[in-house]
Amino acid sequence: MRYSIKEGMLSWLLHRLTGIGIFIFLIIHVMGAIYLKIGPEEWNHHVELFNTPFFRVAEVGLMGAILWHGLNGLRIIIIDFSGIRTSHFAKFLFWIIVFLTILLMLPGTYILLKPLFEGVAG
Amino acid sequence: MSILVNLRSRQGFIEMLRVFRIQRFNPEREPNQWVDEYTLEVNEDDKILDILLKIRDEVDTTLGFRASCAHGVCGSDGMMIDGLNRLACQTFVGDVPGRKPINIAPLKGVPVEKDLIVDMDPLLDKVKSVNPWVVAKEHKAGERELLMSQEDFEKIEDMTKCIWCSCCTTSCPSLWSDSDYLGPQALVMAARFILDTRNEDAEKIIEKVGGLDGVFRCHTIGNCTDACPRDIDVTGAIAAVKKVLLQGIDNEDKFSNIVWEKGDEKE
Amino acid sequence: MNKHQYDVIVIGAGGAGLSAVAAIPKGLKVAVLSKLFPFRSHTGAAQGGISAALGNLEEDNPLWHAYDTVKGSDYLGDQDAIIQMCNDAPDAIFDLERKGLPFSRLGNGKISQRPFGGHTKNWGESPVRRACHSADRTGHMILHTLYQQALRRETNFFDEFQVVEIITKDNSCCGVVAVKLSTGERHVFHSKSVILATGGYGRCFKVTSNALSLTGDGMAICYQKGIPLQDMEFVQFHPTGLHPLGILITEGARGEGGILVNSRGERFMERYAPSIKDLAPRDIVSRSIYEEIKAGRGIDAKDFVHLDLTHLGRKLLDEKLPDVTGFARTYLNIEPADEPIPVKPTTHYAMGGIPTDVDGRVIIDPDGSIMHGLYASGECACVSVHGANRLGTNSLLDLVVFGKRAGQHASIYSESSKLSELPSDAGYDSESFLQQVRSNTRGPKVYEIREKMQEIMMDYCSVFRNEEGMKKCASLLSELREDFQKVTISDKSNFYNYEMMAAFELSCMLDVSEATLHGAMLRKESRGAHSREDYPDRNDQDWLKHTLCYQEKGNDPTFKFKNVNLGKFEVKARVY
Amino acid sequence: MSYKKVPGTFAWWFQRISGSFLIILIFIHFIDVHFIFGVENLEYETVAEKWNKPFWRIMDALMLVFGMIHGANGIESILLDYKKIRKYKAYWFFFIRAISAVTIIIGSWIIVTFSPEEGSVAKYESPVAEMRDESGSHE
Repeated sequence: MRYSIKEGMLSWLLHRLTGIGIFIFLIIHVMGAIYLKIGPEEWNHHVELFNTPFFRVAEVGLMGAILWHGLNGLRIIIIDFSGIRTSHFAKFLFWIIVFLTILLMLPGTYILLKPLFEGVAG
Repeated sequence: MSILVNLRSRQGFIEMLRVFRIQRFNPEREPNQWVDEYTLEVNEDDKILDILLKIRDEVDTTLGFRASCAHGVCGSDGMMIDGLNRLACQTFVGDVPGRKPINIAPLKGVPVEKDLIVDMDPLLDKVKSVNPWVVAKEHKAGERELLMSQEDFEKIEDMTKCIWCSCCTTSCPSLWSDSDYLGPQALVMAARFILDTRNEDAEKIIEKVGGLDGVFRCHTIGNCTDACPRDIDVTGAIAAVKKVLLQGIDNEDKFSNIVWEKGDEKE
Repeated sequence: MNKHQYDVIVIGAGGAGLSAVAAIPKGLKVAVLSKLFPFRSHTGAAQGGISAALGNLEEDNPLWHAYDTVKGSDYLGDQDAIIQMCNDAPDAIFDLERKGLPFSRLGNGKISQRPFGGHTKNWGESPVRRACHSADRTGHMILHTLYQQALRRETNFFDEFQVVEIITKDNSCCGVVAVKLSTGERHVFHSKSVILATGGYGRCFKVTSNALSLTGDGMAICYQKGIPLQDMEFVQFHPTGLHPLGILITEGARGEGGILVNSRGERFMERYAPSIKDLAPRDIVSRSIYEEIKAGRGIDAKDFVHLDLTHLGRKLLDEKLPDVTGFARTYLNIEPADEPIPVKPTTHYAMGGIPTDVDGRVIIDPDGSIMHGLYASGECACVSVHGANRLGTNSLLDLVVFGKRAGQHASIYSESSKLSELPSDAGYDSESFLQQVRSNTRGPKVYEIREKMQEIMMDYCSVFRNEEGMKKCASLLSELREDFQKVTISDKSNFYNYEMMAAFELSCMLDVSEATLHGAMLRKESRGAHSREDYPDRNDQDWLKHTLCYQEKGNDPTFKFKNVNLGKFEVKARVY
Repeated sequence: MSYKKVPGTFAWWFQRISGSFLIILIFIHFIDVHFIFGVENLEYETVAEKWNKPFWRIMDALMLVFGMIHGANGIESILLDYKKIRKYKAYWFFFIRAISAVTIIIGSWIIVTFSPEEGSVAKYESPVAEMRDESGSHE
């Protein structure tokens, strides 16, 4: 029989998964920067990748992961240092950051995907 | 394996039929765990513990679970009911909404001995390992109490409520993945004795709660606080220990360790 | 059979047992046996406080405390023991405080105190604030503090061992036989002295504030070995048990200002105890509640009244009575700050038990002969500080003070004596009992007998008793005892066999119920918690004496009488 | 009196500090990539222009160092939660730390030693860069 997943455990699971994902992305990202040392043409070829539709959509995911990880990190810091009774406060913060993540995702997604639609329109 | 019985609960009018799915384990009978189903006529406000007692009395006398005070102050009957750790004597049929079966399983993360009985020794060893006691000067005749302010009492009051039911420790995902972790219960005890202004051995406790199995394995998940039947702010207590590790203890108390002699009763 | 050797064995790890452990020097080998885990013991359910004349808030005096206790006991308490207890009380509190007990504090850093039932100043003038408390979970704190200190001194704990027999030889006790619950193995603990601290027997009654485990085991195993039980007819009913579950609502709720009201909204205690009203001793309040119910003034004409805390305000309730308000919320879905709590009397405490002297030594006859090496303390013992009725908070004081004294004396005794040889038939009685239960094939189940017994004890032997009802009860009880000979269990294994344990506990409950019932039939007067409808008055001439109840196998028990130790305080009528 | 010596305290504290910094740094990074420069113009000369100012080099270097240490620290704390992995803790930790060390070294080597040849910038001069230069000069 499984333990039911409530707010706290869900945020912790997401925090771990997004953390691992961001870490791997960061490594790949830095390794990609080696093209800068190889030469201008190679670099420019590399950054064209960032403009592909697939990468644009993937970047929405990355942004979501970073937003969640960052905001949840802030939540943990607040829980650790505020000294406020945690039980309801932690859940309240959880829903706050769910709201904030969605709120910030909306303009972010628009910015990220705008060129795609422009491309389709154009 | 599934047993279906119809039983009338002991109290009052009958409102509905509910199915209780109880996870069983008996190494003498079968090497693996299995689930038994019991159908009972119950009320919304029947305690889960009463239902378990009823089943043990009248249907299957081999059903194993611990119980003592039956009103939430002894902490014997911690178990996983409907996916959450709680005390069976504080959980009611109505707490599991709808008509779905009520799942009852032993606490997770510790070895199961029989049915709902778990091995308490690893849990107790964890608590014992943090020196959960006050070390103050022995009381001599003629001396009165050590003074302590109401604020200092309130700082530890929440944690002193702990009844050692282990619902918190066994709800912690960090413990499920690694049984060596000290766990919330031990850390609450550590917090209670570190923050107690009368304790002269607080630093010994501080040395014990750091490290690989210690307080930093807490990831602020909060399952423990949800599970605590005594409404202790478990995660908050652990955060307090972390803060002590970072900043040191601040026991600059106006009363700390003043012994009040019988002679100076007049103020 | 596994054998262990120790200097001192403590049976029961509640407040009394652990106080005894704390008093035993480290050099002695100590084992603590408990059928639960020590921190599950029922001391943890005590709520209101532990009284001591500290005088932190107003003038107080240990002698006033002693006077209140004597008066509360309806003059049946032994006055030397009471004065001893009340004089030791302040030091016991300070000692507990040094051990780490977190008492609630006053603004000046001293221990906070609150008024409690029957505690008065100036020889009964007005209520006094005497009960030291830690919110409303004082017992919990005492239990845990003592357990923590026992861990600190590295005591050997044997958790989940059910003691089934004490081993006696030539008027001395040389050990116990216990069954390990998880394996069913029998262990013999051989020792120089044994301290019994096994608690009460509230589970003999249907409505009780006591834990499932309080089945009078310690009393019964002594009773079966020819040791008498003293004053068993006195069973305290706590006036404010949550209706209908019987869960305790502390007297501290009334100490903080709560009042009892009937269906007309009257504060009826003004009529029964004009001077201290709701803070009258428990027997008086319990009887008053029943009088109100009999007169048809129970709420909705049913069998309960209301405890009104609404005028105290939410803040005070959350601060001073967090647990009991929590119980009301959890179990009845009632918010005590907004509506009154339904309460009715619930079986709470056994004043009687194994007779002991002030050092905890078990006495076996009216002359005060002693069973060497056997000690008892706590609720299972009867030093007779509670007499016919215990005052609130005195039980915690009893177990701390006399637990400590028993521990001290037992260690002195153990240091000066040698291990005596075990008799060859050690453990024979319990062995044959368990074998018989296991071999029965057709007969009633354990719970059937237990439920019947709880019902008849509640119906005929609770707050009000009369000859007719008790005679009926006695014949029903002896029928149940006969049925019990044929009791069958379906779980024959040795592995966590709770059914076997329940059968053993039932045998103990039947024994102590018998002693209680026959004691109540014998005592033809009303005194303290024992009130006879057919003998409504106290009779000091014939009955100012303790009863000692001896078991006769297959027959009704026989009784001997022991004198009450009077002295300092004169026997007077008991009015509040 | 401080107990920073208790093992784990520093890692825990650093995780919170670096995390807070990273939130700010990554926010700025998002702004500069998407608003100041634009993802579609991340050509060689844009980078060259950006890294002309030491401010951006320091920013990126900080993000790299904090990000990798924060990440490695986080992964280590995840690994520590699993008893089976902890048996081979030394190898795992070496592996994780080696990866982050290599990444940090490569990254900072790129950031520190990056010096675009004048010619290559001129060769790849794009209209967009010009536009930005003009808008810059308007201020």
